[in-house]
Amino acid sequence: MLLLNGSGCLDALIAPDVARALDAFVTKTITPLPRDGNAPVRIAETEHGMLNAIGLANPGREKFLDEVLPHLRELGFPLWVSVGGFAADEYAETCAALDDVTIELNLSCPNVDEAPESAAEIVGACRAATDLPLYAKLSPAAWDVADTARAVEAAGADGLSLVNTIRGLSLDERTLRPTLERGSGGYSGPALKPIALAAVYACARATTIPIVGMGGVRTGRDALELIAAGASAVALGTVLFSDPDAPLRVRTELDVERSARGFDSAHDARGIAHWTDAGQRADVHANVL
Amino acid sequence: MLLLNGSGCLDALIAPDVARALDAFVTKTITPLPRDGNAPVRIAETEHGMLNAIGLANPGREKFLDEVLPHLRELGFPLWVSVGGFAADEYAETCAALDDVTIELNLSCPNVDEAPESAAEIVGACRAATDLPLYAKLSPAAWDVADTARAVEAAGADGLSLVNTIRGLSLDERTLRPTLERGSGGYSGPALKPIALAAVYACARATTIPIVGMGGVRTGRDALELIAAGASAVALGTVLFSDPDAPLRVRTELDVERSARGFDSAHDARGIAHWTDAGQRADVHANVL
Amino acid sequence: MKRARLKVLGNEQIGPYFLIRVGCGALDPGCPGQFFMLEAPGRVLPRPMSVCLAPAGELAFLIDPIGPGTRALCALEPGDAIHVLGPLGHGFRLDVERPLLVGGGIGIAPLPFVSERLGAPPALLGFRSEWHAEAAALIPNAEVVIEPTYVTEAMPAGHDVLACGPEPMLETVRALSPDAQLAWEAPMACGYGACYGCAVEIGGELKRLCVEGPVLAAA
Amino acid sequence: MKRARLKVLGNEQIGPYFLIRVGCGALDPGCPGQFFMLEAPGRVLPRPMSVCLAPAGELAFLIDPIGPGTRALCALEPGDAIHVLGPLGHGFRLDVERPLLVGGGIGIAPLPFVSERLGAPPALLGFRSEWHAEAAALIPNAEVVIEPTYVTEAMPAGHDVLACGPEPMLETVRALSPDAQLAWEAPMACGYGACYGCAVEIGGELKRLCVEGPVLAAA
Ligand SMILES: Cc1cc2nc3c(=O)[nH]c(=O)nc-3n(C[C@H](O)[C@H](O)[C@H](O)COP(=O)(O)OP(=O)(O)OC[C@H]3O[C@@H](n4cnc5c(N)ncnc54)[C@H](O)[C@@H]3O)c2cc1C
Ligand SMILES: Cc1cc2nc3c(=O)[nH]c(=O)nc-3n(C[C@H](O)[C@H](O)[C@H](O)COP(=O)(O)OP(=O)(O)OC[C@H]3O[C@@H](n4cnc5c(N)ncnc54)[C@H](O)[C@@H]3O)c2cc1C
Ligand SMILES: Cc1cc2nc3c(=O)[nH]c(=O)nc-3n(C[C@H](O)[C@H](O)[C@H](O)COP(=O)(O)O)c2cc1C
Ligand SMILES: Cc1cc2nc3c(=O)[nH]c(=O)nc-3n(C[C@H](O)[C@H](O)[C@H](O)COP(=O)(O)O)c2cc1C
Ligand code: FES
Ligand code: FES
Repeated sequence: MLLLNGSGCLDALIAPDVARALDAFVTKTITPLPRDGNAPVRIAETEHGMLNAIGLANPGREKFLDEVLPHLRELGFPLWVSVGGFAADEYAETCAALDDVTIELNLSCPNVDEAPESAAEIVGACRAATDLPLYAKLSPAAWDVADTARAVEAAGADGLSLVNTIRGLSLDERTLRPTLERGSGGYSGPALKPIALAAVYACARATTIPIVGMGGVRTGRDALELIAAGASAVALGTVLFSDPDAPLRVRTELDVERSARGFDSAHDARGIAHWTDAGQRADVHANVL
Repeated sequence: MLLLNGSGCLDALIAPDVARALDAFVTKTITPLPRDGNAPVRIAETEHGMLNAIGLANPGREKFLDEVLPHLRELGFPLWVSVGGFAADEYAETCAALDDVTIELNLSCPNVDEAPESAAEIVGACRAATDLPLYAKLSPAAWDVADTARAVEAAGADGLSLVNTIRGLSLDERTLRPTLERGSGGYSGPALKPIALAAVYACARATTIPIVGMGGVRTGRDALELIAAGASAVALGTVLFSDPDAPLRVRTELDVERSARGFDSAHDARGIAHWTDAGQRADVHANVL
Repeated sequence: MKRARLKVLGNEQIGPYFLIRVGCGALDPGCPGQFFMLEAPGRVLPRPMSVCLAPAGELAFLIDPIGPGTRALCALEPGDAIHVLGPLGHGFRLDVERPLLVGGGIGIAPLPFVSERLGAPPALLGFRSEWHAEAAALIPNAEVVIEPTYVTEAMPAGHDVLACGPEPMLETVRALSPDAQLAWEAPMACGYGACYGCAVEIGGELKRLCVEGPVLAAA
Repeated sequence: MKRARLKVLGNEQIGPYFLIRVGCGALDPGCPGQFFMLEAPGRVLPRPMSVCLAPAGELAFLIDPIGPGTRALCALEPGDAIHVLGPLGHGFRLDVERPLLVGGGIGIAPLPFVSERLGAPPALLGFRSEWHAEAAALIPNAEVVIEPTYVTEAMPAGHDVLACGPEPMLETVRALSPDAQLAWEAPMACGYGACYGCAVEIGGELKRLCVEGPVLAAA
């Protein structure tokens, strides 16, 4: 069972020990041009989660390829590169420039103004541009995320990353004006867990490709729930901010949880939320990651 | 400042005293035919909210009009009727049969399988069928809820109800199978508040019609936040389950909060989250309810 | 139906269960078989609990800590306070001639109050273990059976049965004694008819257990 | 950077602030101006706090209860335990010739530790009221000014300034003393470079304050 970080929730160059405790490191989303991101304040805590409006701050494709990626490679662990853009060809160009990594297409950042082109169209363009494994990262802000999942599978995605943040807003307790300079931001953390579980559960029924589950995972039990819903891998996001030791802790807790429930490996628990009373698997057929 | 209940969160015939403490009572969504709703288990608690998959249990249009509505009228308070359906003409027929109520079109129930027709189309059909005030109740599960808000305003909606629940799932702690018989359900309660605030904030900028804000309100402070974001009225949902005295309590707390902040009425605080540094209102122009 | 913030007076462990006593303030204790919604500290929703005992000025609940809500309740200490709503629902009819109380496991919770009101009629209680059976001490005149024996195997005929327990037990009681009164359970968010979450099939239709029950006629 | 669960040893109110002492366990106390991320019980994110004092085996933080996180921290009692991560960021350079410590309000928090390491150099501290100024007792050799007088009006020239305080104060210090060392604040989710939340403009670019700072050269 692979444990990853959520894109944008860890910098392996600054905290290599945290990244090393994961099975692969996922970069912050890289766009064609460098971006400073949104003006501060860019983060805020809510009662049961947090908001961010980082706005895809990143060095841009060229600098990433020339300066960042070589340093990441030196660290020696498997890499996932999160690719962003504002049109299908922008995504595809970045994909074409990559090699020896897994690609996660960020089709779902709530912190930029431009509406995303059709997810399937972007995946199709990227599929034509690379043979690398392609994961489509989807937003839960859709009437039926399983529809999008089916469409990106048909367009050639090798896997799904579920879910990105959903739009939220908080107000300053004194001024009642938005805490974030941008107004709204992406809502993540504990409050997101039921939404993430619903997305993973629905997409595991709708597609046959593996799923990286994320959203509000704090404990091994949370990770096991995403696995039960159909995830083949789990990513840690917000929890890394409060606990950089979470990778090891969650892995240990997951082992305890799954063995207490009689599973020889976390993998054996994959999709059990879909089992029927007869103990057979229902229509889940996600492949192994 | 009007205080309502969220549709489906109160039965005025069973608990008239609770309904009387509100400024108007909103019925559970009425569909053309009677519905038993989904099989139990239909509710579950999560860490920071709850899930429901009631599935629009209701007596159906005829029985509602003949047997329920007359009893509701006897109670003597203003009524909002929540109207549901599975096609624009179904909504429109119910609207045409109503009189002397405000209509809330439920365009956003996550607990039925049928995908909703275009929200604007339904609003348009209902607008042609009635002169009664028409509120469009929208889901936050959209890439940009403000787009839908603009469309329903153009189609003739007199107001917006924001937000309905968003799809979520929880697993039984022992079996790791979905707690709800239906699998996923609508996620409401405290966790929903930042999502509701973001929707109200965005729609207050995008439209000129009044907004009923709801989602995770527990206290007068929560209500004030929705008002600051642009709501002209606030509805209580999940909080009514744990506290049937919430209407009076929230109203009292709201009065204390707003006067401590120097507002002569809650109404004066409407939209202040949109004020610029210069203290002027930005582009919010929602009318008074 | 009233809601008040009540002080916890005591919390005593009985076998695996906890008997929580609260001062009942302005709340009416209701009738045996009725229930209250108890605030479970730190949880979003309250939890339904049958009145177990109602000595003057007090309400007592017998609680099995099986999940997050009941665990939070069982962790209450004297001096804590929780919001309590009730009494709710319809309890047992007490105009019966030859009452027999039948309870299984935590399902015995409403029976001490029934027993008191009916003048200690005979009771038949089933438990999973001797440890669980310690709770039988709350009910006078009780015969206790322990698994693998089930109460329904030891149930004498010719009585007006008032029963509460797990669903399979109630189903068997219903089959054996068609005019029994049975106290059912369902997940409840509100307890007062607002959420439609507690729907159960009653007479072929889904109805709200908190409004129609929790005590229903078997037939 | 290490994370450990540390016991609260003491919590003493000083004016409106609270001095929280924890046993520092395996954590290195770091250098003056560095900070730790403190778990705020019941909150989702930890809160950044400067080391105020670091006697052997202990870490002490001076905290102003201005919001939910700091209120939760100020409510800690001896015997409680919280997770603490650090030391983090870059602190003050201590290789200065004529140090002057300048602090405003809760911005004095890192200065007791600086003062200790520099052998009690002169300090100039500004507060909103006499009550707030009680915290000046933590720093030897300090001159105190109270509003409406500002520290920046009383600041002598010719010193190596090490300053911490509200943003307007730091901006004025920067203007008066171009080679001052200034300790800035920004909302932080992680404190160790993971979230990009703490971006501030440094040399015309948005950079992470938790990585480049919190202490930055004025010019
Ligand atoms: C009218 C009424 C009266 C009641 N009176 C009492 C009472 O007097 N005393 C009392 O202890 N309980 C009583 N109950 C049951 C009690 O309300 C529930 O046990 C409680 O709501 C569970 O909440 P939880 O958060 O602890 O567990 P949940 O999270 O709701 O459930 C936790 C786990 O327990 C399992 N579970 C659910 N119900 C049961 C069960 N009954 N037995 C074993 N496992 C279960 C679930 O599968 C789940 O995995 C009553 C219920 C009703 C409807
Ligand atoms: C590197 C670093 C070191 C720090 N060291 C200390 C320290 O030693 N002691 C200490 O008390 N604090 C220190 N702070 C500040 C402290 O981290 C924040 O005050 C805290 O995170 C606020 O959390 P909260 O949940 O209490 O309030 P929040 O919810 O974050 O803010 C509550 C309210 O306070 C307002 N607010 C925000 N910041 C301030 C402020 N500084 N003053 C007044 N109002 C404000 C906001 O507008 C908001 O309305 C430091 C910050 C940084 C970045
Ligand atoms: C501060 C922050 C920055 C993020 N940046 C990105 C990003 O650049 N690209 C992306 O695909 N997701 C980004 N995310 C989303 C996370 O990868 C993850 O999908 C989301 O936070 C849900 O998981 P969590 O609840 O565990 O945090 C970001 C999240 C946070 C909190
Ligand atoms: C049990 C339950 C039933 C609901 N039924 C309906 C319904 O019939 N029609 C509708 O428009 N919304 C329905 N809702 C949504 C609420 O009206 C409200 O929009 C939502 O719960 C968010 O508010 P809250 O967080 O305060 O509960 C229901 C919500 C709950 C919890
Ligand atoms: S518990 Fe809410 S209607 Fe019965
Ligand atoms: S606080 Fe997270 S990067 Fe600085």
